[in-house]
Amino acid sequence: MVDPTCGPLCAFAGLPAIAGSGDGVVAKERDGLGIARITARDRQLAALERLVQRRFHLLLPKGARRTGCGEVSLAGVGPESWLMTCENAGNAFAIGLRDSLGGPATVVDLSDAYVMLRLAGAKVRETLAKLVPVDLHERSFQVDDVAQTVAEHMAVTLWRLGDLAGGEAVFEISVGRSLARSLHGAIRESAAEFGFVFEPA
Amino acid sequence: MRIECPFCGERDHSEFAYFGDAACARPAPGAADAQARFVEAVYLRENPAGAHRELWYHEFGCRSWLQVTRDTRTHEILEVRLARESTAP
Amino acid sequence: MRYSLASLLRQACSGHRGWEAAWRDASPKSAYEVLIVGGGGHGLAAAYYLAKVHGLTDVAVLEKDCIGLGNAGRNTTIIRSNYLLPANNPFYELSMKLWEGLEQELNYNAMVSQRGVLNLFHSDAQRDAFVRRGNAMRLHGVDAELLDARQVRRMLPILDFENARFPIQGGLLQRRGGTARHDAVVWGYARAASGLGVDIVQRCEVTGLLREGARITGVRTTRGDIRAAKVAVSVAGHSSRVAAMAGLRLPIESHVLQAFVSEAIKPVLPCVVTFGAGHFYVSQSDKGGLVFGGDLDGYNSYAQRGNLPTVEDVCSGGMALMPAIGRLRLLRSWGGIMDMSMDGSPIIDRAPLEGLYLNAGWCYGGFKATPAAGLCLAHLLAREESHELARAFRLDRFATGHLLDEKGQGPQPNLH
Amino acid sequence: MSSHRLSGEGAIQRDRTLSFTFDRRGYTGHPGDTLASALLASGVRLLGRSFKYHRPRGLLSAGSEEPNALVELRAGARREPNTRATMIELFDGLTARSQNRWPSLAFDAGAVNSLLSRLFVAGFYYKTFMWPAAWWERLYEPAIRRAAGLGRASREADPDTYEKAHAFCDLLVIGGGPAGLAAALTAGRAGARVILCDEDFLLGGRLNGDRHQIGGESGALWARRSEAELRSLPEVRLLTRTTVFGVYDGSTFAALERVSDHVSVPRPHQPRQRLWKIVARRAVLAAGALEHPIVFGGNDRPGVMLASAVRTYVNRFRVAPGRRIALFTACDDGWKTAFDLLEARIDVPVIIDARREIPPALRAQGSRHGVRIMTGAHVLGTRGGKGVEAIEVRGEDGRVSRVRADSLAVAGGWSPNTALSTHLGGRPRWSEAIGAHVPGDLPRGMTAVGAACGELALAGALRTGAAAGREAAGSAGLEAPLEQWRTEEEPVGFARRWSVSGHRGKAFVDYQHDVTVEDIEIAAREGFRCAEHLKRYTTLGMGTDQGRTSQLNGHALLATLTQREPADMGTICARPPYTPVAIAALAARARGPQFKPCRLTPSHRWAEERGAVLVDAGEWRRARWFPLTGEADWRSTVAREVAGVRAGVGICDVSTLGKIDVQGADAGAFLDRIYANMIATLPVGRTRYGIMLREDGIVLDDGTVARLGECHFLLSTSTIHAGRVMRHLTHARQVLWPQLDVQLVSVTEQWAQMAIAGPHSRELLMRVLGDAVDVSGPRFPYLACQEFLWLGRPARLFRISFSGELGYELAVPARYGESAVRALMAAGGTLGVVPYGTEALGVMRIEKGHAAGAEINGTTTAADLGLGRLVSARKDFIGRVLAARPGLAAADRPALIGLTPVERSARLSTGAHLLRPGAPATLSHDEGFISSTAFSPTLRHWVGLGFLSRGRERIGERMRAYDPLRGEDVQVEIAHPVFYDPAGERVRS
Ligand SMILES: Cc1cc2nc3c(=O)[nH]c(=O)nc-3n(C[C@H](O)[C@H](O)[C@H](O)COP(=O)(O)OP(=O)(O)OC[C@H]3O[C@@H](n4cnc5c(N)ncnc54)[C@H](O)[C@@H]3O)c2cc1C
Ligand SMILES: NC(=O)c1ccc[n+]([C@@H]2O[C@H](COP(=O)([O-])OP(=O)(O)OC[C@H]3O[C@@H](n4cnc5c(N)ncnc54)[C@H](O)[C@@H]3O)[C@@H](O)[C@H]2O)c1
Ligand SMILES: Cc1cc2nc3c(=O)[nH]c(=O)nc-3n(C[C@H](O)[C@H](O)[C@H](O)COP(=O)(O)O)c2cc1C
Ligand SMILES: [Zn+2]
Repeated sequence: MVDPTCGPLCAFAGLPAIAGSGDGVVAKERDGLGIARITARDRQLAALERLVQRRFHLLLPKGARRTGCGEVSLAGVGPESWLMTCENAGNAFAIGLRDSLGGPATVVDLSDAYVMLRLAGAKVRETLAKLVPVDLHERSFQVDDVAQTVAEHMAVTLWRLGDLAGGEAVFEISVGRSLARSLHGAIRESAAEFGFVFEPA
Repeated sequence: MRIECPFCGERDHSEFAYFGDAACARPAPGAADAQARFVEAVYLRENPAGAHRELWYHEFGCRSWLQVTRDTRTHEILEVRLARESTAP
Repeated sequence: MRYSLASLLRQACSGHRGWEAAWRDASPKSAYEVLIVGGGGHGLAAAYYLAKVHGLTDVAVLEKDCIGLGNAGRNTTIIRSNYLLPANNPFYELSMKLWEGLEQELNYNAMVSQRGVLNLFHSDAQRDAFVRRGNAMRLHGVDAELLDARQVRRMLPILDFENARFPIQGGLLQRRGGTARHDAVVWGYARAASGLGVDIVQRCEVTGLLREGARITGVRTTRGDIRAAKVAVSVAGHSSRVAAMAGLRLPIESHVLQAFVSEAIKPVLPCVVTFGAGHFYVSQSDKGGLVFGGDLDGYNSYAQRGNLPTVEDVCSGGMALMPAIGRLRLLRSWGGIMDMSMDGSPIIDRAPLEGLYLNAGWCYGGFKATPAAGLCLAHLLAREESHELARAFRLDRFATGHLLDEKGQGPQPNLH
Repeated sequence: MSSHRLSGEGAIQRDRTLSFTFDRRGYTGHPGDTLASALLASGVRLLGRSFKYHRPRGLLSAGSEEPNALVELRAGARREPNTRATMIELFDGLTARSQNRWPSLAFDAGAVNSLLSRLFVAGFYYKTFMWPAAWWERLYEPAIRRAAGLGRASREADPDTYEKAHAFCDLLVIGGGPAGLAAALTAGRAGARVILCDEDFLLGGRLNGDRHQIGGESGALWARRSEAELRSLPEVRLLTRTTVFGVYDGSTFAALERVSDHVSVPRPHQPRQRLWKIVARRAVLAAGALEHPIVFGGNDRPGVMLASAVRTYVNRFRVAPGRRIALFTACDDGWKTAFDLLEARIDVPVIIDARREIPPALRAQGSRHGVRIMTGAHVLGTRGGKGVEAIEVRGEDGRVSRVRADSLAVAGGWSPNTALSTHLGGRPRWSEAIGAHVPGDLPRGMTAVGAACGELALAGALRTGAAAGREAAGSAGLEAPLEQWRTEEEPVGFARRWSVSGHRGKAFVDYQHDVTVEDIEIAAREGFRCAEHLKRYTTLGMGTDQGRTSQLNGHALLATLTQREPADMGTICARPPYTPVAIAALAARARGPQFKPCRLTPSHRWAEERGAVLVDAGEWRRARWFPLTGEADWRSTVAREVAGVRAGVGICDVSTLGKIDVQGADAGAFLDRIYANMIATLPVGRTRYGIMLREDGIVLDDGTVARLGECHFLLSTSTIHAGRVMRHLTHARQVLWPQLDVQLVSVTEQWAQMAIAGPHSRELLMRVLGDAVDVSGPRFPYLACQEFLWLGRPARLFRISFSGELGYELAVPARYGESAVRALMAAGGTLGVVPYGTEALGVMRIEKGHAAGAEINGTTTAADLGLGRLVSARKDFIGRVLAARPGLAAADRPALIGLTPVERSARLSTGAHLLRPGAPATLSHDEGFISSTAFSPTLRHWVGLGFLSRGRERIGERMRAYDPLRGEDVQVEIAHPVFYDPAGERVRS
């Protein structure tokens, strides 16, 4: 019998790993993340805030910002709503969160709902500028800023991580799993003139 | 047109879905003349040339419903609030 | 002066010095029997039929600007009668019949061109909906044909049959559909109406309605008050504004629709085509430009211009359908303000105030209705009862639930 | 071929030679040339034929306002009609052809039209071609269409790629002439984020065409140095070859960058063009001014050229447009042309100034060169074949003389380039000071500077530019010192002179559309007296140049004819695009397969591997059926799949259905308001079918509601309506009832969901799920649902069925969807498991009489669909009140019915209408229609669903299914819509 857990299966499997020449943009698949959406229940925001701080030593970010501590990060994606991620935790993350935050918040597992790419390289901003209608200038879109927006008709979530040692900016972009191939294509073709390298998980 | 979403910041209106007049509140369903009031709320429109309070849904952003006041002659946006926070008319 | 090749030749010999004004640029009298507010195609056609069919010539058409610069002067000129609903189909077919004899009737070449209107489909569900519609047309004696992909290809090899995201499966063709030269329709009706004694008053904006109790007795305008026994409002896009002068709210929102024309090229497109998998429809004007359009911009507006996302959306629809037009250039884009009614169908009816009549809610489809709307509005004004083919276009249908929703989108005008 | 290339410095690189062809003949030019300048340098000045009369035409201008010199550039799939020779940057191997002529440019048969020009006046076709009516489509119109049009579009798909890019800045500078450069330098030096666009490939504007001095160096050099400095500023982006073509709301600008148009084929991965969408806090309109010609007889003959263009060809391209060039001017600026020509040792036989009085300095300078000067004089006409050979001049004394010249430079005066100031509805204002329109109300945040705002002289351009740059920096919170540059004084006097009375021969106002003075006279006579009517009646200003060089003249003429002032005429509103833009550039990547994104199901790869035939369902791509080798056609495949399910077990990926997670203390109460049926009473662990209405009482969607916990529900929606339902719910949640404790999250993408249907489905699930969940009948009855862990991962099982068989839907996290299908297939091998696609799904749902998209079509009520019993009378919900309107509650509305063919072998066709047998086939006898049909492999005949007036009362009646479109006419019997297992025993087994 085939093992139904033989996955996790890469949503990007089989897609071209390079386009153009060079490495103006390097995209790395982020896999194994536990992703949960937590939404404060009616009038429970303060309680949720306290709980998150106690459990994760994190302040719930206000607005479209992101914060992280260790393996865990929290990104504001709507009024009183956050995406929480945890490295290498998979679906278990949300299950655990439901136990810890389930009182003041609704916790929904979205680990499989999104695929995520980490984008770096000298031309990452030029490439993203072809895709998202958001000002990515370093002063306008700062480290840990979050934007939910649209790229070629696809709803995407974008955030900026800390710069690399050399000062190069790093972004992560996620999209609904069913659109993995379309997003990969859009980034690949936009980056091709600078050289695109893709590293699957 | 750029709409300043209270949560996401200023975005092009193509990220939003439009829903029309925000002044058309849902009438009390139990009233004796409920049907006439629903007909008014669902179908009749002020359709002003000038400031218009209207609903936009930030579909490609934070999925908030916004109440936007906009001049229909110039498309100038005068005010934006989260619909859930605006005092119901 | 009658227009003909002979009169043209005569004038050519005398340096074209003998041409007269096509219509009288009248100054308003203080009172008329009937006032028509709005000098678009509909208002002028109504005035013409009032005079011609009902012998009523004490009529003025009041236009705030110059005639024909509203939607009549900015639409994509498609005429067709391929409607589904039994309330719509016979009405638009009446219009089509009137188009077919219009030039001779008006002695004005409106360049009515029955080059065919082809609606493409890209899925079985779409095909089924078209078949239902086409059969409804045939039941009313209207021509309709179902084409498969091969037949479409033979007709329009320029479409994308190789590489499309949503491949073309076929189309519903109405051969009698086509286009007409929009400005000429306005001028033709104006000339004919004026010739029968109707006053065409330009630069005369209606700014208020004169009222005695629940009765409308005339209008206030930028050129003074004008009294009338009957006032008909035919101001496409601005119906709510004039209705507001009478304290009425209508089941209408005003929305922008953009239209586009490319640089002129030699003929590539023999008929009108609509893309079924995106927002794009196109025909080629006799001057050579591709005239095309797509979806509404989608928000209430009186600005008569649109925004970039719609431009991009329409052009991508165009490229998806006809990738060979890629290197053709867009020459001009513009917008028009239309009455979008709550069910997508029009209103030709008495208003709740005596003496006030409405011809409104034509959405983006009223050009093709111009002759029939004029005829039916004239009928209502002259006979005090709806024309038999316009009976369903009532104002109270929203209250009674007798909606005329061709597309099934419900009370959200930007989806019709 | 004699070279007209002058010696001396310009902006061309003489050390390199580029070869190109025009009308198949070979020529050469240099980098820095345009096609126009290179042809002119080779002595070619016949470049095209006019629209209507096929008149020979040459260059009028040196810029994007060119009305005449339109050519077909490149060939094959890259053929590009109507391209302005003045805007084509020369590249090696360029090929161009003239257009709208036959058989050749020099001998164009179409020129016979000229003979009939007395007939082809404004409006001629409105007055003719009416008899006989049928001849219009057959004869007249095809002839008119063939004659009209300019170039020929390619018939092949455009092979190049295009892209879009977004940009944001503190200041957008539109135009890189002195005014624009001054603005950019001032703001840029202060650290502002500046984008400067110029449609030219060379920055500097008039500085390249004229001989100016700025701060002691030549204007052209100053432009080069400014450019270099701007390039060094990190926050400044210079976009040359980039036309700002549209101004939109919210300070959004559209610009087109011609990335690769100056090479023969774009490099790999380089787009041909890039559409920039720029959001700018401030914008500076520094688009300069346009010179307009003067209307006189034969003013379209090749050799008649704008005076500023003549200077540009001489100074920038070092080309002599002629050997003997006369000047006809009405302004000081025109004199520069004569002086520059003389400087370049080109003969200037005469300077004709329409003004009686001219500044003494000009006269003195002219005399110094010994040029003949005629003041108060006018050009009446030109003589020659396909080029000017002489001009006819009427002197101040009224005497007409003839001057030999091969070219004539015309300087009618300058009009600010206001186009972009009006895109948002502003209207230009007439300025007596410059005899032209200047920008009126500008879009918020936009300032006009330099010649674009009527500051015609260089000093003013630099000053206004710098001031605007400073203001823009200030608005970004930056301090900018006001730059000052030293320049010479520049005389800018002018006289109002648009056309010449008593002209000889045809006098053209709009060159491209062949609109003549006579046409405007006819229009005036016939009452087309407002600018818009004039335009529409004569087509003045409707060409590819949008009347850039003709509108002012045309309006002034009409004003004169109707005893008005040009100021009273208003203007035609300029609309986007500023210059024509390739349609492909506006679509960019959104074409072909990438027209819309494509959503793939979790089992996509597996389905492809199995050879599934795919189908588009909205954005989704789903498996339609899974053919086996040897199957005759798709119908037999589908029949096998259906039979497989009905007799054994089948698997179908139904992940595309929308899934919405609803939680919160008020979730039940909320859903009671959303659904027409009761939800709050649903027990935990149970699922219920539900319908939701729009507020107008029409059914919006149907689906299932599963109660996973006291405060936790999971809704499913139809694939097509998933987005609309989510919008509907969030609207209800945030706008209608914000006070409820409800949280909504779309989980469509999170879960892969497989339908497992058929009598053996339970057995299959037991094999696969083992003891993760107890699926035995009593423990897991019909409509049960449960969350559980399967091999340590979350999973959900629902006992629901669309097929009418014992059935389940199993949900696993999406990434395991594929492996779950493989596991099910492997485990079901001995059960004969079949994968089935959407087509079999559709057949089975029709057999079961389930309404789907064709029935829930936005016009049907719950009662129409036979679902009236679901609608609760015990509560309020969206749509309840309006559903009670008489029109929606009427008894004679069409109701859902089933149909079978009376002749069992007959097929039913969707879209057929239902008529009583014997009734005439007219609309008034139309009683309904067929919405869905399928061949039922189970019943072995066709079955259909449809709507029939009072249908439920008419079961057993016979009707005609009339489908004239497909030539079918079948007797049908009205049946109950549930054809298969009406008692529903199988789902409960
Ligand atoms: C871009 C676009 C494309 C379209 N394409 C098509 C198509 O292909 N086929 C089709 O059938 N239909 C089409 N339409 C719709 C069609 O143009 C309109 O439905 C129809 O023209 C409306 O009737 P009308 O001609 O009388 O309107 P208009 O020409 O708009 O006439 C109304 C007149 O009323 C005047 N007015 C307004 N207020 C006042 C006042 N207070 N006082 C005096 N006068 C006033 C206006 O100035 C205007 O001239 C399109 C519309 C647009 C905008
Ligand atoms: N003496 C006179 O009567 C007179 C009259 C007119 C102009 N001038 C001269 O003209 C100059 C005025 O300077 P200026 O900077 O205002 O104008 P300019 O004409 O020098 O520069 C305008 C620039 O804008 C560009 N442009 C125009 N529209 C554009 C668009 N939509 N997108 C991108 N680029 C666009 C053009 O390519 C050009 O380079 C001075 O040199 C002045 O001497 C003199
Ligand atoms: C069918 C049709 C064809 C048109 N063709 C042209 C054209 O060839 N050239 C042009 O400049 N404008 C063309 N237009 C657009 C008009 O110039 C004008 O933009 C439109 O009528 C709206 O007016 P406005 O832009 O002044 O508001 C066309 C319009 C229509 C409706
Ligand atoms: Zn938002």
